[in-house]
Amino acid sequence: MTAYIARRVFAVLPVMAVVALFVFFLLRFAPGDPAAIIAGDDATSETIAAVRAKLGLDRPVVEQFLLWVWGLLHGDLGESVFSNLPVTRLIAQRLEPTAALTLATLFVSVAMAVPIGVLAAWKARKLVDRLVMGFAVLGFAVPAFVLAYVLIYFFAMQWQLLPVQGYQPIAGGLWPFAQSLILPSMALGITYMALIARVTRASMLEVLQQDYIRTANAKGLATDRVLLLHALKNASVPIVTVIGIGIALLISGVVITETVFNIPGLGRLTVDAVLKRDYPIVQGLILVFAAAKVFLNLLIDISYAFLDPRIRY
Amino acid sequence: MTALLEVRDLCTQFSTLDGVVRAVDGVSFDVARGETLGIVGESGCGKSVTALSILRLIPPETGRIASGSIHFEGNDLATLGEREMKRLRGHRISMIFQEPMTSLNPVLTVGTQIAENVVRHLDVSWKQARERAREMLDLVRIADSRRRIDEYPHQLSGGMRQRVMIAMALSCDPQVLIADEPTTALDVTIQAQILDLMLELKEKTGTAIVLITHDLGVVAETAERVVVMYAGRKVEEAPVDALFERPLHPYTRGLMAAIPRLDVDAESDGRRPRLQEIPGLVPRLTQPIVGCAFASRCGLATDRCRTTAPPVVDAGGGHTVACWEARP
Amino acid sequence: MTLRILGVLLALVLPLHAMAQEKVLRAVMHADVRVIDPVWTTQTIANIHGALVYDTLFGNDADQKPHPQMVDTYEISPDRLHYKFTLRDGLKFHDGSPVTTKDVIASLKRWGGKDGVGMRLMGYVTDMKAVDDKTFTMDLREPYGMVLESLGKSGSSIAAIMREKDALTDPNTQVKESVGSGPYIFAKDQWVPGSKAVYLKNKDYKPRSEPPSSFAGGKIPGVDRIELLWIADPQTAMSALINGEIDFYEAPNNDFLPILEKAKGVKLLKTGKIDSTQGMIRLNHAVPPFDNIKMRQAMYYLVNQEDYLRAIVGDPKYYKVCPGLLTCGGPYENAGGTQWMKEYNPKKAGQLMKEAGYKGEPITVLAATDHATITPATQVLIEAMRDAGLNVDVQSMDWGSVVTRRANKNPANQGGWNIFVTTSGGVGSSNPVLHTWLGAACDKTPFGWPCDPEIEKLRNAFGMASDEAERKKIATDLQARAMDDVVFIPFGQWDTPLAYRADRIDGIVPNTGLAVLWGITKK
Amino acid sequence: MVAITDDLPLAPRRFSLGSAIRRNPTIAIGAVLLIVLIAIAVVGPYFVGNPLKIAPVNRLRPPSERWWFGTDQFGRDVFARTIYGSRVSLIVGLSVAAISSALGLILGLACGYFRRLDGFVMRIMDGVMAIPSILLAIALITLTRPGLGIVIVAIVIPEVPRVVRVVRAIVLSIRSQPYIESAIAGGTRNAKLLLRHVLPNTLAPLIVQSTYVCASAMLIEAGLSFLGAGVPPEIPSWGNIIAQGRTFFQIAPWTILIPGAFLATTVLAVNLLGDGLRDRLDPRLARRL
Repeated sequence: MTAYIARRVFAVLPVMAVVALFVFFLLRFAPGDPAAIIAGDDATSETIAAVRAKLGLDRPVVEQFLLWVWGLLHGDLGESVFSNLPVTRLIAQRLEPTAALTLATLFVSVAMAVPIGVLAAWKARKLVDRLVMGFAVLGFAVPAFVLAYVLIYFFAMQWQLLPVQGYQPIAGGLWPFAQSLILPSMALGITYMALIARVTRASMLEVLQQDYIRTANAKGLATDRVLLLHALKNASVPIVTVIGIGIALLISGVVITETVFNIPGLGRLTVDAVLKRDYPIVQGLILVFAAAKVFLNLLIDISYAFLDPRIRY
Repeated sequence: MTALLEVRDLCTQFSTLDGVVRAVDGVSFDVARGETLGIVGESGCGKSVTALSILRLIPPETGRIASGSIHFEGNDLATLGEREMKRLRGHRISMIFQEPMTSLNPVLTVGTQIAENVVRHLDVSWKQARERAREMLDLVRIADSRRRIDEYPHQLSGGMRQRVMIAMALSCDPQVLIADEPTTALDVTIQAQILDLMLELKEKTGTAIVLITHDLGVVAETAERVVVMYAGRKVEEAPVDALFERPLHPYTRGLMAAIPRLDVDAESDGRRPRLQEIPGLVPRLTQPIVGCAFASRCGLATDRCRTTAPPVVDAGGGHTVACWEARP
Repeated sequence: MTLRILGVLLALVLPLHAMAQEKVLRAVMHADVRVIDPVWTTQTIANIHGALVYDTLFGNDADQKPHPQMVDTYEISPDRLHYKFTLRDGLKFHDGSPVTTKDVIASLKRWGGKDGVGMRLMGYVTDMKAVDDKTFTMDLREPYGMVLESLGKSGSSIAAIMREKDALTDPNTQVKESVGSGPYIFAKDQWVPGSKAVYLKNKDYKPRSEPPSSFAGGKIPGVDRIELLWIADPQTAMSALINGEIDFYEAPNNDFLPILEKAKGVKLLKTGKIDSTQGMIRLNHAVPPFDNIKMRQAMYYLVNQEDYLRAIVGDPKYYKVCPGLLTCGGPYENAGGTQWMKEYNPKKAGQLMKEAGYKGEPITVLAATDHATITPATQVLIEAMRDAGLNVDVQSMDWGSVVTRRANKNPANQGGWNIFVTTSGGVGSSNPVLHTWLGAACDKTPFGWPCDPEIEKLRNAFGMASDEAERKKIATDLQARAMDDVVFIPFGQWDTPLAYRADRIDGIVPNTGLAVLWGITKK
Repeated sequence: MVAITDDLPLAPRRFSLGSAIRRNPTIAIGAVLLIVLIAIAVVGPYFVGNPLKIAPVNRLRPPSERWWFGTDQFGRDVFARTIYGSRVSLIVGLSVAAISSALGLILGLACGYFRRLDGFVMRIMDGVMAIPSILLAIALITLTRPGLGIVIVAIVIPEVPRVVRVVRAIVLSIRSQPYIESAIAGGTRNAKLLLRHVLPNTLAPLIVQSTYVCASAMLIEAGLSFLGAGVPPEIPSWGNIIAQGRTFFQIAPWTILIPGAFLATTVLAVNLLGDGLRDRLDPRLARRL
């Protein structure tokens, strides 16, 4: 088990290295003069020169790269081109809303989607199953931002149950905090839930056809034990895998959801930085998001070892 | 001796896209206390479905017991409530399956899988159940049961897994053990060990065994009485010796001819006689079969065979057969 | 034990007690505070930030009249060449250091090196000298009538008084710290660019005793904390106001005014008589065909202001036809040159252009596709031009691209342009000197580059005029001249009221377009 | 759960459309929807008005006989815009699917076949996959000028690794099949081997995968446009219509809901088609997604 975990942890390193390289060269290999692009269309040549100097683009590529990596290893992601604040600070002060939104959505989605998927598989081809599948197929097709507006329209505007926008830090009280997350989580989580419910159902259906389920039934075990222990534990690897795959979906969704709900998180920072072409921020964000994703996927990889004894080789 | 298990006119059907499949079509037999009954037939003849029907493990989405009764300990299992059925499975009647590789849950330890059966049916603690599981592992002669009990199925060999299955099935001292092709997936040497083990345990516990197999050799070695099935119907039933000595149904005879025999002398050119195949195809079960199900493949078939189903005829000595042309 | 857990839960669920006591004004402005140096940029939002943090020597009131603010007393020599200012007692920066004339002179110099109005003033100033820590003098080359107005200006880039060490920063570089002596302290550690900027009450601030009016009078901090929140989507901001998540919304979209009017607790407020937006059609004087004055003048026959206003605003309640160049309702509104706007007649326009030598060359219009008001206005213009039989070359692009392309002076077929549409704030547009689009100083005027020495002469004269009657007369001549030259064609004026929760806040200081937040109190 | 009948030899049945639809209703529904949408995209624009025509006098009109889907804040006909938008969405979806499948196929075959290349390429693919796709796409778009082509490229790049992984896995599993091993042993040339044996086996999963890529590309395009980082705003894509209408959602919800419904329907159709094809062509894939 330890060897397995060590191997997974080591496998992360080349991935992050590739991400870092990619992020670095994205800017350097861009068509045209990156400084001119960042400075914007109406920039003067002095502004462009200033941007170039600021990003170190006037130095040899190797030197730039080494400096950049050196900074990276010291937690220095450079400075915003526009607000002149360190990128690490800008990211740090926006971490909480994004982390809260993503994790809340993750937990709620999993907690709801897995039982739904199990139920659908158990009642395969019955009404419940058809409803769940219908939801799953639709949830996969409805764009998050359209759903978000529909939710705002009803829950916030018509019924005035929940806030229209914004984020309340958890330090300001649990209820306001939760309230501010309900609608964004719903909008963000729907695709994710659809995905997990779908895979749970498919995986459970396959497992329920297995001989060992028949064995379990032949032992007269209670239905919940058959479903939740014998079947679900076997079905868990694909489910957990898709939970991992879906994290990318969540992170992409966060960018849109935060924009709609005006949540001051990393997603909105991304959009702002992109629209202003504040490249150091974009670079930093890509690294942070990729690292978050890789880390969560690592946790998932490690969880396999606990779910399926055959993987602990 | 009164029958422990009485199956009467059992009909089990499946709905498929092609129509209703009559997988078991009017089968009746008895199992006596402590007896070993063999059910033989080709794959698809309905013998496994019969077994699953007894435990009501037919997938409810597609299959159902259409008619007939299964009497066991004063209940009709064909209509018994699901709660009562659950209490009965693994306790009064248990079952082992063909594939020991896949019949054990890969993510649970064998100890858990045995113990959960005990906990479910007997009023014992998990700790006691675990101890019982270990005893059962010893009983099925798995060495080092203390270690094995915490292992996962993938750490065991095929033969050991089937032993675990048997230990699991017998852990609550059932009245009937249904074994569906218990040895088919195993090496020949292991097969013999497993069969010996089953017979030995039967002697010890007095459990009746319903042994389902396509292998007449296995039946000959283990069963006391044999039911031969074809296309969902019982075509012949007899004590094992009577059947092998004097098979009455053309199908049974065909089956026997298909067994390679070492006791027949090689022919002059040094080759043994070609195994005889039964020509033709099993009829589709989606349409009601008119007349004898075997008629289309039977060399002896007459017009009567094709129009009227043959009645079950008693040939004496517990030997019955369903054939117009059988000559007792 | 259970009780303790309950207690913890309760503390978590209820907002913290301390926070409940603090009075917080949550305001959504028209933009996000991204730059904290109001001198470095002309952005209005930076100026709103600046007005909270920094104080100014003078403050213009809601009628655009200057009143002393940081200045206690001042003297003007009879020849109007020498000014002497004495600061009030007790002025202190947020870091506790006193405000001295050294800080003031350095700040004015920096401001005068960057801001347009400041540069104009410094053009007249020959010297500024500190007499002592509280008194300084300003000497002028020749009399200039706008000295105090300039120092008290409230539009872009106020004459913010900073610490000397900040003020010595090159005006083309942003200051790093935003430390002023104004009524609110900028909490830089709580600043989240792109989301919010936080200002804390300056407890040491000594407001003047006069009643507040725009930037003049007492700046009395009304709440403990001001949060300028940034909500990019106008609808979200509107909903947040209706839902009570914010207290103050500076720039609601015109389409939402009816909804806001109906919403409970919400009030719309026009902050001043001339608080409005002016529409402008800008012709490029530098390249053919509008280098020909006859061509430009013919364009007047293509503008019926009602058409534009109906397309942009819809409800006549919120708009006003205004045929002059200076804001209608403002102090210098006049009839000079407005005869040009009397007739809408595309046929005649076409005819006049033909006479002026137009032979159907393509006329390039930069058409923004994404702007709430400019886009529909441009479309109305294009329709009218097509009616007149002109060969219209419509270049569709987003507003950002229009802003870029309009700087191009080449002929239209070489990346340049002939016409674009833009808007201007009613407050700035009410004063001929502050209204930069009214200038005609060739390359020194904004895009379109009108070139007429007579107009510039009149603007200077306006600046130097000593009394109001003279100014009014000059304004009339100036407008007539500018309309003859067609520096731009006005297409009307519409309201831009702000919206706020009348059930929660009070005391919005009457002002002139630039939001004044310090007087607001929370109920 | 029809294992019991599987081992019954069945007489071959004649193909009939009716039973095909009954067996695979998802393919049928998906295909019909998609055909209708493609028809709308191809033919529709010739029958509707000018989607760019601005008529400020008619702004924010609700759906009516004259404007079936109402008008937006510039008085543009939402019906015409939505119909044009279907073109943009389908162009993006189909071209991303085609390009990323082609690239993914080439890289996947190369990786699965030439083991030396495998490690290198797969590390890059892992890196690219670690970056969430919308993020990667907007990062790419920031560095260039907006345009439909750029949007397609920016969506293709993050999608390629997904295709590569599928293809590579299949190639690896086919490679270990005895008949390929014997072909290699028999000295069959690489190219021939790839074309003859490996390629045909990858097609079915590739087609299935490309439907998912297509659906996700359309959603990403709409998301990018919604964020203002997609196709230029003057092109009426569904994402742009929604982005421009979102300010007016409360007073003119049709500007969001109608293109949103079209987008959802298209994605639904492609997904249904994909699900159906997967069930039919490649049951093994059923467990992944």
